[in-house]
Amino acid sequence: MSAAEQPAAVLEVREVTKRYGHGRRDTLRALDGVDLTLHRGEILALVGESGSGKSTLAKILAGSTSQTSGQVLCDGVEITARRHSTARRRIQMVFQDPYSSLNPRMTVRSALSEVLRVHRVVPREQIAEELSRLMSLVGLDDSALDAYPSQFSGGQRQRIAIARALAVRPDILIADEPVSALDVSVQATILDLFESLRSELGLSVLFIAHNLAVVQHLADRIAVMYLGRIAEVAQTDTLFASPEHPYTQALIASVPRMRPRDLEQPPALDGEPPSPIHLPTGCRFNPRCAYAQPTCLIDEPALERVAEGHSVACWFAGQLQQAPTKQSEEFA
Amino acid sequence: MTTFSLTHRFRPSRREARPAARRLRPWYQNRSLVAGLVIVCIMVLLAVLAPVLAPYNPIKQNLNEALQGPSGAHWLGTDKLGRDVLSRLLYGARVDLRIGFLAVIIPFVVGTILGAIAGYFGGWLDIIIMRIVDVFYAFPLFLLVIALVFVLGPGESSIYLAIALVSWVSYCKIVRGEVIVARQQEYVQAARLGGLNNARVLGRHIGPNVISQAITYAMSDIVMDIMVIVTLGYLGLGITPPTAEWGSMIADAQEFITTLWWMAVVPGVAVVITGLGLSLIGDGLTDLLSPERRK
Amino acid sequence: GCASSSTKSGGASKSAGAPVHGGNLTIARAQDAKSMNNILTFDNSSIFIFEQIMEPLFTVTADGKATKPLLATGYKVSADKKTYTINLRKGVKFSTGKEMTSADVKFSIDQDTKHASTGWGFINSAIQQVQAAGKYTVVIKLKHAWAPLIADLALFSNAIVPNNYDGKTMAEFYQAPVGTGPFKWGQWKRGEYLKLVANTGYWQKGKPYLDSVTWNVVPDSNTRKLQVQGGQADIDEYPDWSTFKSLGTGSNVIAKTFPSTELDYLAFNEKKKPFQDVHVRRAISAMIDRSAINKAVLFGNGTPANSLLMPGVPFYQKSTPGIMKNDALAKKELAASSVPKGFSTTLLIPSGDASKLSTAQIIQNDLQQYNIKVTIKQLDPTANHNAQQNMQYDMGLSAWTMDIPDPDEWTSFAIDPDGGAKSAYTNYRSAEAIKLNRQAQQSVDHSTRAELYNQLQDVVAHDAPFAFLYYAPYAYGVSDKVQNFNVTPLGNYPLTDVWKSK
Amino acid sequence: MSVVALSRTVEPLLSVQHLTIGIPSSGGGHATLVRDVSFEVGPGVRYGLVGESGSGKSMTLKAIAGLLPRGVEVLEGEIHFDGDDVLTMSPHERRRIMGPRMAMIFQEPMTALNPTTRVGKQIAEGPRRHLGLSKADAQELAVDMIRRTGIPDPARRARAYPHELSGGLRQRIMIAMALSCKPALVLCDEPTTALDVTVQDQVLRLLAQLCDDMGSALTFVTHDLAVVSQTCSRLSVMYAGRIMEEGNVREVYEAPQHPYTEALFQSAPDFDDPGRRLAPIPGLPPSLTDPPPGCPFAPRCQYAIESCSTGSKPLVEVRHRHLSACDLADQIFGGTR
Amino acid sequence: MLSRLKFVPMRLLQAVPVAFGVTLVVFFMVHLIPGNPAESILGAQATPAKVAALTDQMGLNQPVVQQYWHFLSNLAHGNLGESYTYQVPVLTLVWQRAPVTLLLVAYSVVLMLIISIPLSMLAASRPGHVRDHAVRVIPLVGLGMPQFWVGVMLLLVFAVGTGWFPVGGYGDTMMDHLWYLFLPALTLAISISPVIIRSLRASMLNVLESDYVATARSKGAGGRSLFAGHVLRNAIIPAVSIVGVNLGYLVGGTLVIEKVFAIPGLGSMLIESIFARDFPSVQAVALFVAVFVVLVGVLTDVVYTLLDPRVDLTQRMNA
Ligand SMILES: Nc1ncnc2c1ncn2[C@@H]1O[C@H](COP(=O)(O)OP(=O)(O)OP(=O)(O)O)[C@@H](O)[C@H]1O
Ligand SMILES: Nc1ncnc2c1ncn2[C@@H]1O[C@H](COP(=O)(O)OP(=O)(O)OP(=O)(O)O)[C@@H](O)[C@H]1O
Ligand SMILES: [Mg+2]
Ligand SMILES: [Mg+2]
Repeated sequence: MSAAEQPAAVLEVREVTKRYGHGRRDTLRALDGVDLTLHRGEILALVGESGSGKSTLAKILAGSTSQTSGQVLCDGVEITARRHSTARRRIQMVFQDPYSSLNPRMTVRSALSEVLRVHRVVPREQIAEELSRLMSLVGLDDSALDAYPSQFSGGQRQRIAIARALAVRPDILIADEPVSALDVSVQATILDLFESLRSELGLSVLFIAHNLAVVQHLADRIAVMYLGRIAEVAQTDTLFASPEHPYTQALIASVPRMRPRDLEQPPALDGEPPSPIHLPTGCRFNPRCAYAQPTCLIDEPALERVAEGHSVACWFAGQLQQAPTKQSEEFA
Repeated sequence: MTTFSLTHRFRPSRREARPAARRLRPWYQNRSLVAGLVIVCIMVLLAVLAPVLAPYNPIKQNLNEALQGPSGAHWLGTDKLGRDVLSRLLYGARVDLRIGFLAVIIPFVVGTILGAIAGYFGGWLDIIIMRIVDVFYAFPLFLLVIALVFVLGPGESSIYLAIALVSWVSYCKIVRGEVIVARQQEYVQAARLGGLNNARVLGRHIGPNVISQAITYAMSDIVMDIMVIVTLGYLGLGITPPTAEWGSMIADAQEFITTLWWMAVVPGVAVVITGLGLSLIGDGLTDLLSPERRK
Repeated sequence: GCASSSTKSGGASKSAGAPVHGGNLTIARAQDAKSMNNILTFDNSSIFIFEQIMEPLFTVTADGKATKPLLATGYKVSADKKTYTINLRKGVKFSTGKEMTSADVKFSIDQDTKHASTGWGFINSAIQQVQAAGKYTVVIKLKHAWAPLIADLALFSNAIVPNNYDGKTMAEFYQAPVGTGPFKWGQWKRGEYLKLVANTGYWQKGKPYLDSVTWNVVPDSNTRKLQVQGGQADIDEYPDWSTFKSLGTGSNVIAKTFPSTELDYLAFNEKKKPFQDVHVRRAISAMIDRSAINKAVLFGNGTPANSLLMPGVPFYQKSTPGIMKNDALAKKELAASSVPKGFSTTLLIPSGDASKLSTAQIIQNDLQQYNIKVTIKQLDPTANHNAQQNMQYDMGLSAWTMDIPDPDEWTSFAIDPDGGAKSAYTNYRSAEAIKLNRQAQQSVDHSTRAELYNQLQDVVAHDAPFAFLYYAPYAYGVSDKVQNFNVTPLGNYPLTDVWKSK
Repeated sequence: MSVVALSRTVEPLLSVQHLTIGIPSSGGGHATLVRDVSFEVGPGVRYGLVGESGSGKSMTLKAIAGLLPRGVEVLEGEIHFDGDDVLTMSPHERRRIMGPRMAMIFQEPMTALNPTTRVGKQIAEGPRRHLGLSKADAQELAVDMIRRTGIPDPARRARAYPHELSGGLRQRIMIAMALSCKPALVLCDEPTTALDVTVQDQVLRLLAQLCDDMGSALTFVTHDLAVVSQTCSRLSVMYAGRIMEEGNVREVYEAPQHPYTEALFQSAPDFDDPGRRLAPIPGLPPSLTDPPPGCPFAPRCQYAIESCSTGSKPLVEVRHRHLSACDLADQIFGGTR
Repeated sequence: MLSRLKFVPMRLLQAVPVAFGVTLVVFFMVHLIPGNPAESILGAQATPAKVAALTDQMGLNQPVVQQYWHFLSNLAHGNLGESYTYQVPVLTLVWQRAPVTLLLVAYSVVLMLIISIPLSMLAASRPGHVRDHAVRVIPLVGLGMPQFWVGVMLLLVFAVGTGWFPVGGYGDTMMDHLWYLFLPALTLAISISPVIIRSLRASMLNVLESDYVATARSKGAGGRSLFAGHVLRNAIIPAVSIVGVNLGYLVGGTLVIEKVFAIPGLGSMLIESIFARDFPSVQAVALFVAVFVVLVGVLTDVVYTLLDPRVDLTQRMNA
């Protein structure tokens, strides 16, 4: 791909690790060398099992916690958790639970105008106008401004949370499972909203989810995380059409479908991720991997490019048959 | 085997939407709160109107009518010095309610601020503040208050000071715990990520949501403070006589417990009713201010 | 004769019959003893106990007004009144079995005199020398004629202990003191109880009747009362006046009063304005309704006080013109004073004393009628004491009881500003009173002394350095099983003759 | 899928008739959480209840199990299990069937297990009580049940406390516990919502397999259309406390007979049809205290006509064994009746 | 199991700065008292010369820091000074009296549980019912009644009235102690049980509404087996910390209770020595009580850990 076609990176994550815990033996490696790039104007989805470090990464990007090592670059400039308010404005976050992400004691108006005033986004006299603009942006009525969060449904709350994030006119939106708490009928409206924000405002979105069906509908690219590392990154179609990492394959196979499936069949993947405190040696997926080979038990594979815009962290990327060769014995 | 519970967090389940419960009931439908407010308001009203309502001067002695039982002239009888018990009770409400409320204000403010700081910023500040709290916590309230009043000499101002010095720690502990919980709330994180400064986050976003516990506690604290005054009276360290005050009335009656036992009961009942009212308000506030914590 | 009066008629007259041996007497008291050291200890709760162990040469008669021999058999006074020859009782043994001799007596009195600065030794200040003249004879030489000597020797601080403390140090000795008394050391659990057991070798044959005596510490007066009523204790040492009467009703307890030497008074600090003004003092004295206090505080058990001396003290003069409530006098004196329009002042009392608190409130009320605004100031007993000693008060409530059967102990304390106590911390200074008191000290003749003390009482009554409030009797709640329990006007209660009926 | 073919002559295991659940309130205006719900579950059948949050699925299930929360009551209707009316049973009789005849699996395996008791003991509790096993035998059975859920080293796991296990393992323990007395009916309330997809897949397969092994029927509540399609043979779609549509899973998915069901499918992303545009359902569910007359979905329904907002809308059979509460089902979906 | 208690040494270590602070408070408590301690000690016999001598002997004219250092080093040698009142080492007195107070407090905790658990169960089993309100409101009366009044009333009824219990005192044998301490322990228990009942009721309600109780019900458990097997233990766990937190209150209550019931414990010793200005005794008792409360804090954590397999206190240490 030529330089001209190369989409610009707004956010780059380089070798970021995050450790939790105090003792030497008890450190929990929530992130263990993550590389990821978010391009301008794209929706990048981050999927992975619970505890794989998605939220941790989101928090680091948003600056609510700092990484143990590694770099985060915004437009090529390194940013840290202690960032200037202009830098802080550029990256905004939307949380999973619309019920706890709004202050129950503040009306929508006071919550939004507070942010506008603090950041002097618009002159004081234009605040009212700006509020209406924000409300229409997220598809809410102006009359909602004077209500308290408790008067809204989950989907509406999530819109308000998004409006608050948009109030400071960010370039990048980090959305940590913004639809997981919503009913399907509502979920669709929020997905629509993200879609239009991207196309109308040119926002870059890091969209964290665990539901592959949702991600498939929305994302341009998908990154699959496993136990604190990126297992595979690819364009959405590529990923679903030809998943290279055994974990990605299992994940896709596990998605419940609208058509019947033979439940007598053994599940696509056995066991559950091991504790991030006691990581296995070698490839961290090897205890559950149907294709695990001796190499996999010794060395950890790096995230390698297998095709244009498609990287996989597996020793045998591109060589795997669809049928498992080894039944895993290890469990949990 | 020893996996940590933290490593197995779960995706929060979809919150059960409860339209029925989600709507806040207006405060006047909260039975505890209303009952408590009515009781306390009546008490306050009686205290305020004491000069109008009291049939006698509360410190006027009439030794010829000492130690009388209830009668038409003295509805609640007279004390050792022939003073009218009803009048003393009414005037006593002024003193006790005043001390109760005033003695709570300073510890409330100080404890809340320190607790909020400790809980919000954590780290060394937290450790230092909490160790100080631990030190004070190690001494029973009565012990410290008695010792302090002893040191400062009896009297109303000593009582304020002693209580203030000692009881801020409870508020500090309560508020710190609440702030630590609130700090994890997503709306607080959102406010911080929104670039608001710490003072604003604490004051606007955390404060209003954590204060209810402290207010609830303050209600029972007032009762505690009145009991402290009563006990100080028993030990002879209470309010300066002849001021009418429930604590000294109970302490005075102490001599007669084995003979005229009801003498202690009359002011005791006043304390109980006030305590009941305040506790009911506390219960009500708990319900009202933190619907999610409904018991 | 028995001087006790009883609120329960018939209680005291319940036929005692012949004394019975045995049993333990339990006395419930408010405070624990502090120390058994008879020469350094000032508090009654200790004194009442070690008096049962260590006996002096003389003792007080039952009416408290005279002395009688105890370990001595008699004495002779030289013509110049400066040499006393005392004969000791023979065959008196310490509870260790050793016989008491003049060496023990000399040691004991010298030991007391030696500790004048920290203990009771000041009482021996007239003594020049004690000589062990023979095994059973002691000669005491005085510096000058000193009338109260025998009374002084009757004080517990001059009680006889073994020579040289039987080889122990003073501190060791008083851990378990030894004396010739009816009881000997048992056990002391500080803060809980102190127990003495009968001295089987006591020189008064057949006594004591009791096997043992236990003093239990019961700080709460209601609890003490309930204990005697419930039979858990035999004697309530300090019943409240408020419930005193009810103590004896419907139970097997007799509420007993004994004539005392207690005087409760209001002291004026003459270092503070306006109390230097005799008119102010007299005016205030005339404002106080003593019978109201007697009624409200003592429930009628006391008598309004009219003199510096108490009825239980020798030379008390019943006709002393002590000021009583007198509206006209009060107005007249106040008008004549430096503050005719009234003033504001404070009244100091020890905290935790319900009687003093009530008294103070009545005084406050009485004075208010004359536009004297009194603020009651409560200090804990020790601080109260210190404030008085340092003269940091305006008016204060105090009381006194005698330790020896001679008025001198009190008069010297109360009116002699150079006696170390600044006239009972009032700074009262009257040349006339001082002179009268000195003369009375040194005169041995009974009627001369009587005359001098009469004059003294008149002078003090006029000058009103104190407003005399009331004479209060001693109150005890005593189980009707306890026989022969008597309290002397000095407050002590020898248990030698006490016995318990079954 | 032989169960689908069961003939209707077979006596149903569970029969819910006109069930209405509400919160009685003295001041009037009480909320009705579930309204006139009727359905039957035959022996061995896997029956699904789907619907959005708050539609009354859990309440229906809790009413069957007799575990309604305080203040919530069955206002009308009957629930027959094994021919007995469970609503009129004494608490004692009720306890006799809970466990050996009917069992329940909850949504949150974390909170549904007693945190202070070892899981083996918790599994053994039912068998001890109902099968009269000795402590040792019950423990052995518990270990055996754990083994059957595919957990390795079951004896060791039996001694674990719930917090020492991962979510998937906990949910397996729940399944072991529910099935330990071989119940005829297992009630499940969103048993996999809290789990990751890979683990959800494992658990669903296990559940189905064990139920088949033991011949237990399943009543399965979920909000996930895909999950129900994989687990159940028959389902009801609930909305605002009512059943909108009932039918065999295949038929409902292929040809929904109610506008709500159709809208639900259109708003849900289908993994096998990524290109389809998602269509959200506009508006909000109706208030439970003050429900609109007529069809509760009418205010949000694209097909709604005036008559939709009046009268009661009973479930009627629009196709063979396929019921819909929509008056217009024939016109809209061209039913064959 | 034991491995879960490995936090105890660390926890004790954490108590060190607290203990240090406690000594500071105890030391300065005495130095706050107006006037010269020496003067207070000498009392009636105070002359300026004697005061000066004693001041010197007590080191009261040294800089405060040095005095504090002295105090600490004496403390390290187990030397807390001599009681001014009794002239014996205060430590002897404290050791004599501490067991009495500890027994009283322990006894009242037991009685408190005996009172509170059934009542809170009664209330929690039917929330909103009359008996729930009754259980919640009636104990409040106890909260408003001063302890000395409750104590004397109990004496009047159960000691004097019926003769079942002695009127105050402590007795000699253990059986005696239990008999003598019953009423005082009951008084203490009554005074604190409103607080405990409320908390216990709340935690029982929480437990009763929890999913695992629903699970147990779905296994056919009910009635007593449900309570004993699932509710009680889980409800007791928060109660443990409530008791721990309120222990200071109980110990404080002994000040009054011991006076009323003539019990030779630390509470009465403290009151006595405060009024007698017996500073070494005041310091010793305050120190002992504070250290006791701190240790009970640790003990509460231990019990908590033993009861609740979930807690891992090594994780909560910094809290
Ligand atoms: N504050 C923290 N302290 C200690 N460990 C933490 C903390 N926050 C997260 N962890 C651990 O870090 C790991 C990654 O957590 P993270 O929340 O990033 O996962 P996630 O992928 O977002 O999971 P989920 O899908 O459940 O939201 C988990 O094992 C978690 O237990
Ligand atoms: N304890 C309760 N008290 C009162 N109302 C309740 C209670 N629990 C649930 N509700 C209400 O009952 C209605 C039905 O709830 P139910 O739990 O059955 O819904 P659901 O379909 O299971 O939803 P979800 O998918 O969120 O679990 C909801 O509107 C809810 O607000
Ligand atoms: Mg997350
Ligand atoms: Mg549900």
